[in-house]
Amino acid sequence: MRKYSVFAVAREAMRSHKGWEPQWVSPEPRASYDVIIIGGGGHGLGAAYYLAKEHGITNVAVIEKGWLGGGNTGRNTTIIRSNYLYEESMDMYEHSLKLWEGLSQELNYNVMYSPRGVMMLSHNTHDQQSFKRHINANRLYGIDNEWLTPEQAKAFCPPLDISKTARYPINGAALQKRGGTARHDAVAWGYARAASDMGVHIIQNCEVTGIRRGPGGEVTGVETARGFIGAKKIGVSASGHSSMLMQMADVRVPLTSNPLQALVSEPLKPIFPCVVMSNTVHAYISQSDKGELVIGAGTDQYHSYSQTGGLQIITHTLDAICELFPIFRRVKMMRQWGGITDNTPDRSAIQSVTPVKNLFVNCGWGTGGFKATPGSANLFAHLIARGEPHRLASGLTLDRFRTGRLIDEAAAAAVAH
Amino acid sequence: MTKKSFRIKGAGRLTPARTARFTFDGKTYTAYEGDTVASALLANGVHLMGRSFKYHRARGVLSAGAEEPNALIDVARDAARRQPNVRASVQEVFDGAIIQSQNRWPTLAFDTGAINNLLSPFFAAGFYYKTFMWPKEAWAKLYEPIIRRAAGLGVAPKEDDPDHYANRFAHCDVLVAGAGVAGLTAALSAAETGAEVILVDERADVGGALLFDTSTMIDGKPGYDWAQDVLGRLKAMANVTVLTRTTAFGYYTHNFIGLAERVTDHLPRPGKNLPRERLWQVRAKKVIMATGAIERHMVFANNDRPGIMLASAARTYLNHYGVAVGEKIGVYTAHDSAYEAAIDLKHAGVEIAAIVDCRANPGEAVVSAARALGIEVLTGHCVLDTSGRLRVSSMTVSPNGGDAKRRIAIDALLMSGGWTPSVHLFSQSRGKLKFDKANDRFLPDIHVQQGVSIGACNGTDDLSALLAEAAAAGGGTLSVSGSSAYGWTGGMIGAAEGAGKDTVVKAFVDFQHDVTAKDIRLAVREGMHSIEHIKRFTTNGMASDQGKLSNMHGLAIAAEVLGKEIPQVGLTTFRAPYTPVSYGTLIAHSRGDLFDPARKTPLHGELVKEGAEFEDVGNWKRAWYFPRRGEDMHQAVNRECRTARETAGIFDASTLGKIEVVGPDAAKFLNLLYTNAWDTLKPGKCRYGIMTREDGFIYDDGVVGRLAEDRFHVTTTTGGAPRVLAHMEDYLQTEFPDLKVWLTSTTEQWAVIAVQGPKARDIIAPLVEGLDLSTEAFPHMSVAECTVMGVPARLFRVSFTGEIGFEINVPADYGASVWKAIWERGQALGACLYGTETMHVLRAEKGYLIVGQDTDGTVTPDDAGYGWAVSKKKPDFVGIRGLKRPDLIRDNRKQLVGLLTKDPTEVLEEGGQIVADPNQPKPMTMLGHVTSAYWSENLGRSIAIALVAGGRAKMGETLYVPMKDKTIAVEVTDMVFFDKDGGRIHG
Amino acid sequence: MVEFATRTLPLSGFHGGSSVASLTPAAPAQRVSLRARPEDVAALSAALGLPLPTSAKTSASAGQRTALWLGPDEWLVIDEGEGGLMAALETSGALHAATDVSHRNTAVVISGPGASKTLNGGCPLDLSRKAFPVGACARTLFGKIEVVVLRTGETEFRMEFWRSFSDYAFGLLAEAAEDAAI
Amino acid sequence: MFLIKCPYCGENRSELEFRWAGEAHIARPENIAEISNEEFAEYFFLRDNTKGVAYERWRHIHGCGRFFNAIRDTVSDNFLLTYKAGLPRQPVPGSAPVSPDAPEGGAA
Repeated sequence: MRKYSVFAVAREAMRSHKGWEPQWVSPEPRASYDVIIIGGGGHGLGAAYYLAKEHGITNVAVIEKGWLGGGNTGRNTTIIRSNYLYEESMDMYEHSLKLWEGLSQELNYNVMYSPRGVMMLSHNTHDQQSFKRHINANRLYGIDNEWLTPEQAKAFCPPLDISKTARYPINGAALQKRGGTARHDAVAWGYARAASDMGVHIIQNCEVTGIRRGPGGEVTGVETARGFIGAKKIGVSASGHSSMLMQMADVRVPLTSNPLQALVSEPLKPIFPCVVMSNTVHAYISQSDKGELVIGAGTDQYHSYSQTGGLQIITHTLDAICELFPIFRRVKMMRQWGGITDNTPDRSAIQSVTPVKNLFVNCGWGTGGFKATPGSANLFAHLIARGEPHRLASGLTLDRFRTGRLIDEAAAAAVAH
Repeated sequence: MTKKSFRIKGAGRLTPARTARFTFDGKTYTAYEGDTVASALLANGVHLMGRSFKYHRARGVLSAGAEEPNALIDVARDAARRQPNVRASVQEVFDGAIIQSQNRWPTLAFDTGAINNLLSPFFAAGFYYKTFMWPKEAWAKLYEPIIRRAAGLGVAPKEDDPDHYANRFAHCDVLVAGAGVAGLTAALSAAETGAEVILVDERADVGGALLFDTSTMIDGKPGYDWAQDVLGRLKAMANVTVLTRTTAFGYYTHNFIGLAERVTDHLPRPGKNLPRERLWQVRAKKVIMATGAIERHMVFANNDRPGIMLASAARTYLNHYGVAVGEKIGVYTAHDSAYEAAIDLKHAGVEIAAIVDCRANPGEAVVSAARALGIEVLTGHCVLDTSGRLRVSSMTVSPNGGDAKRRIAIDALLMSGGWTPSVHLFSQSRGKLKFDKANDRFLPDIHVQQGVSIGACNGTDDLSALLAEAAAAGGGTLSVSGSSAYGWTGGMIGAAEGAGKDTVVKAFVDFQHDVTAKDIRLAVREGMHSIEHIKRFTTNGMASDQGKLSNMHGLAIAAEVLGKEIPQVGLTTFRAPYTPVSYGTLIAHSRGDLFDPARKTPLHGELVKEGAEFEDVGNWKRAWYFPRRGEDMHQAVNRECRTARETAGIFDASTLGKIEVVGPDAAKFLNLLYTNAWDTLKPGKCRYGIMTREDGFIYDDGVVGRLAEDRFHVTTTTGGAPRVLAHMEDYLQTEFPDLKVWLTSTTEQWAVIAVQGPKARDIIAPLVEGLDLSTEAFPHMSVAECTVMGVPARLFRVSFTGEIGFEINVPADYGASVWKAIWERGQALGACLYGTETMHVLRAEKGYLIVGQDTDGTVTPDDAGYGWAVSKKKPDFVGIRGLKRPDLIRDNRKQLVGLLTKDPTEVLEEGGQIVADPNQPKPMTMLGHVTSAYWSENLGRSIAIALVAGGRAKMGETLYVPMKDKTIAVEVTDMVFFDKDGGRIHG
Repeated sequence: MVEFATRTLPLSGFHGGSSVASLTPAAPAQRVSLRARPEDVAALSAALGLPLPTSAKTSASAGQRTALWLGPDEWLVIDEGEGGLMAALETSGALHAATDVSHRNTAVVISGPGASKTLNGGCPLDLSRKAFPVGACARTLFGKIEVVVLRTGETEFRMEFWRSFSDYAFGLLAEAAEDAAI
Repeated sequence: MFLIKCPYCGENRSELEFRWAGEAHIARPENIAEISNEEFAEYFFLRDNTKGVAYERWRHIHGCGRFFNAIRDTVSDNFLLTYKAGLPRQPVPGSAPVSPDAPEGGAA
């Protein structure tokens, strides 16, 4: 793999960039692999990368029905944070955040991780109680998260309206300074490039249509648009489509796929220095490096695979944004789009062995999948390689729906995002 | 420089008598009424209107419509009414408009950012993924801020927008998007059948291509005149709504269309009553898409200099606005339509330097017509390059594949690569496109909603066919005839000769984002083979014009490099909105007081008079505390707490959810929905109930009073009222539909006044008729219907304070009056008013829980210490099975307990985490958290409630709450801190 | 020494509208939420003195009483006269659930040529005369609140809503009435 | 924003008036107190999440208030049929009738 650097770019600039190689190769599929990962998003590509890098398993294929990063990886609003409440969540998201911090160097690919701070607004006593519960838990767990007064919040994010006359005045905020954003496409591409370099096969435009099982019930491979491909182990990491894939192996999972919409404004000069979230009024906003205000909306209420949603979801989100930031009323929405989120009953992810031997699943990330990408990928690789979960992901198993040991971030925080 | 006008006498449709003055970058210009900013600047000889995103290249206006990528301006009426990123080709001039250019410093003509243009070899597509990684911290601290400053276009508004916006829901039989030839014909055809028709067009004027196309005749009239006639007829019909300056920006599911109507942005002094814009949310039975086509540019070296524009744009500026875009104009085309621009300009007296046509055999008619006017036509030629710093000054022309170069001086260059059907709305409707290979275009194939595409957006080029198609789409019997002077042929997509395969020149595909043909090639070389990857890697089509001009070119170049057919490479998804829409428009009325309803109780006015501070609880405004002069919150709450226990306190409890459960099976139903048993409750009595969901966790709680065998008055938490009713309805309608019981929300029927404290009975007794209030006759947990101040009331003997307490329910309109009377009596007896904060403290002193504060959706009744409320005898209730799951019955679950700080003056923080060993290393093992913590004035010390793992087995143990700056030692206790034997409540 | 309580109406002091739609708070009325099964409709109708409507989106009036179909087993019965609804229903002998909601709801009368446009400022229903003739009624939304809309005349509607939403309802109606006049 | 035909109101109304209520024909077990942990998880948590033609519940919460069932294609979001609560699983319009021994939902 040709190393990326300022010198490489300068050298190529001298010769019209004719020397760059493909970032990943797309070879003909082999007859079989040690591991097949279904789903070429950040989680799947990352898992393949860590299988190769940390577990020495390089006979791996990532099979993607469309184009790499074309699912939620390329459709989300790129918020990264780890200030969750429950230990299972803190373990996963903090592991992930630590990997984000060195990911560009690790992959030799600038994923533009930008720890500009994620600020969650508190509007009432209930929010305050909840946020302080998070802050205290985070602090004792070694995760940064601090309480800000309204004035401190305003200083951190000048466009914020902290007037007492607002419909829902702000009575404080929780700030995770290490939280921030990253460039979503780059994560998929960076992992693809690094995995490809270690021998992982990346197979796009190849829909999986079946999972084949052996006499002992164990998986033996996948039926695809390009024929049967054998596999000793299969990891499903297909977000909104996980239910369908798991059903191919007769496994039911507790998921509902909902549309989730987002939108961006036209590009503006820097005006918004951080990420701001408000669960009470349902608003999530940051500004991209290109200058667009990136705004996450809520999920549509129904289950759907259409990747579209209703205008009322968008207008409701913008109501809230403009209530918090009245100066944005004359800013214009440039583009809106939708993704398919896979939501579990407790709004926490599933990373688990399954009743089918050698079939593993990583799903249910809901609206929080992007921030988990490196951590989830890293621990999913461990699960596939070892056949049992890593300590940091041991609470995320399917079994919790039988025992009742849920990780209910939604119940504890009203909305998980 | 002399001030020179490029207005052509006799050309255009604007009236010289009506003028408007505006400034552009501080300089004052005069426009005609009806001018766009672009046409007015062009009339004044100004072409330089913007700078590009990445390289800061000088740019002029490229188009005369919504597809404009270059001439983005900042438009202001005053300091607060300013909007960035407005297209100069769309914004109409109004008198007093303050227009500024963007993305330049210090001036548009001298922009230091243009250094990026010199460094552009370094800034190839995706370069930022490959560098800026060292040292590790530098991305966020150094590189990113620099990139962010350089990026972005306009400057965000700095003040709150003082304008208002409106919303209108509408239904119609037929919505026609686009009022060109096809749209007007279809609308008239539909209207004549009596259908309700809404016709929209984004421009100020109808006509579409007829605005520039002066050679088309319809029904024997010049096209534009015909359009005006049709408009007049449509406007006269009661079943037709014509909306101009209105963009159909999104085609959503089930024929739902979003329209943005611009109401005032063209007016010099809009009336205060006018909304700036109006959002229309239209549900149409049928949508007729007559959205036309957009002319493409040619992709060749330095095709972006000011003065280079689309041929149809130049023709619009001439024929509609009466402006010549230059004095010596070149044309570079692959399509016949550009000839007509040259011919019109020539007729207007403008010199045409040459028409360069990359085709060997263009349409004969246009070529002969041009040559007949003495215009030089170079077929089989290309434009290799252009020159000129802030305005194009020459083009270099060569025969295709030849070496001979000829430099021709020009001051404007018109381009046409042919026409791209506007299938945006169709595609948003999720219709399937097909590729028309003969014409290099995507056309609507399968409409999946109730819609139809007609005219240019449907690839219908022939005028007669178009008119017939449009009339038929309208569903009427209308017959319209028309003729065009020339039939058009030609068109190309992808890189033209001058941006050939191996060149490194800047041949722009996407103007705003500075994406060149070589960037697309680089993306493919780097392994980006999907069009979505190419788009994302190069940012082609992601600028504010959303690829209206660039998408097809980008696709063609990628296909060529990949050696694939265009449909194999794919097409990027068209997303709403068609053109950007102001947030204010989408929000419409939902701002300030109308953002979210603030619910106020019937007593609100009285509470305000008494100086209450309010807090938001869900949508409700609740009285929080009642400070007296000079008191802070702490002092007020201490006084209220003390007074309530010493004398009495009066509290507005109206927000408490109330559900009337009526019917012979009412008790049976409640048995199923609550963990408690209800059939044993006698009429006239109340019981505290806990509701769990099927999973066994506490969902809500409240006091339920039985008024009669078949009538219960159920109360819920304030925030839980709507969801509890929905939860009950769900079970009643779908699981227990045979039960004879009905539910009605009565939350707002009653004003509820709680009077609590030793003197509570004395305060209310004189106001109550028909009821013996003595403890013997009306003990704790009783309910009765009676009369209070002459109105029928429901009186509850309940307490959330541990004191003797009554909750008086009177019909809401009487609430204020009864409240005043009670408060008058209360004051005389030394009582106080109290708010939610005191309510919280008093209940905590008694260890009463608040669902949602002390519980969080993971707490069972037993965890909360309410195991007694779960019936052991009932065969079924919602939650019965969930409660038996392994994790819900394991040891060491978190249980609600009391906490007392070792230092009685220390008040714990709600949300504080509890540990056994404060000195353990991080990550610490946390046992639980503080759910409630207050200063108890009545106890003279702090109190707290907490969820602690195995808490009930830890009574008396010392645990710790480590805070940021100190560690607080606490003792685990039971939850009742005050009046432990509970004698006062029966007093 | 019992003093008598007086009424304070949630919309007292509210008035407004525009040249095309006047907004007037409706007078206080007795209202009952009535629930019953189909087999009991006849007896209840007789008791009320008006035929309870059984078709969606319809209402029936007699004298100062109006019954609005809200659902297949649900009516909102409004009496603008002497009241007595609960007592009347009691005499029916039929199985039903009646709950007094006189004070829960309040109402505004929207009147004038722009009345339907005013409502459509926040209401997603098709209020054209064809789809929503005089006498038509429906529970629906107005902006962010639930309302019941009854068409009382060619250019007149009554909008019922819960009293705590008065400020919001009137505020949005006022803006929409203004916009309808443009 | 969907347009949904309420089977009780008999006409199409805006999605704004409706609340989605999960998959249809998942009956609450009659002997719920007796079922196993696995069966409880199956009943309460596990869902088909069908891509394609799905059965679901809606409630016309801001209209007539009734819960009802719908058959909707979750890829196109088109409603194929809506029908009253309590009716058994209806055949997909245009498809062969459901065989009598096909698994039935309960009252739900």
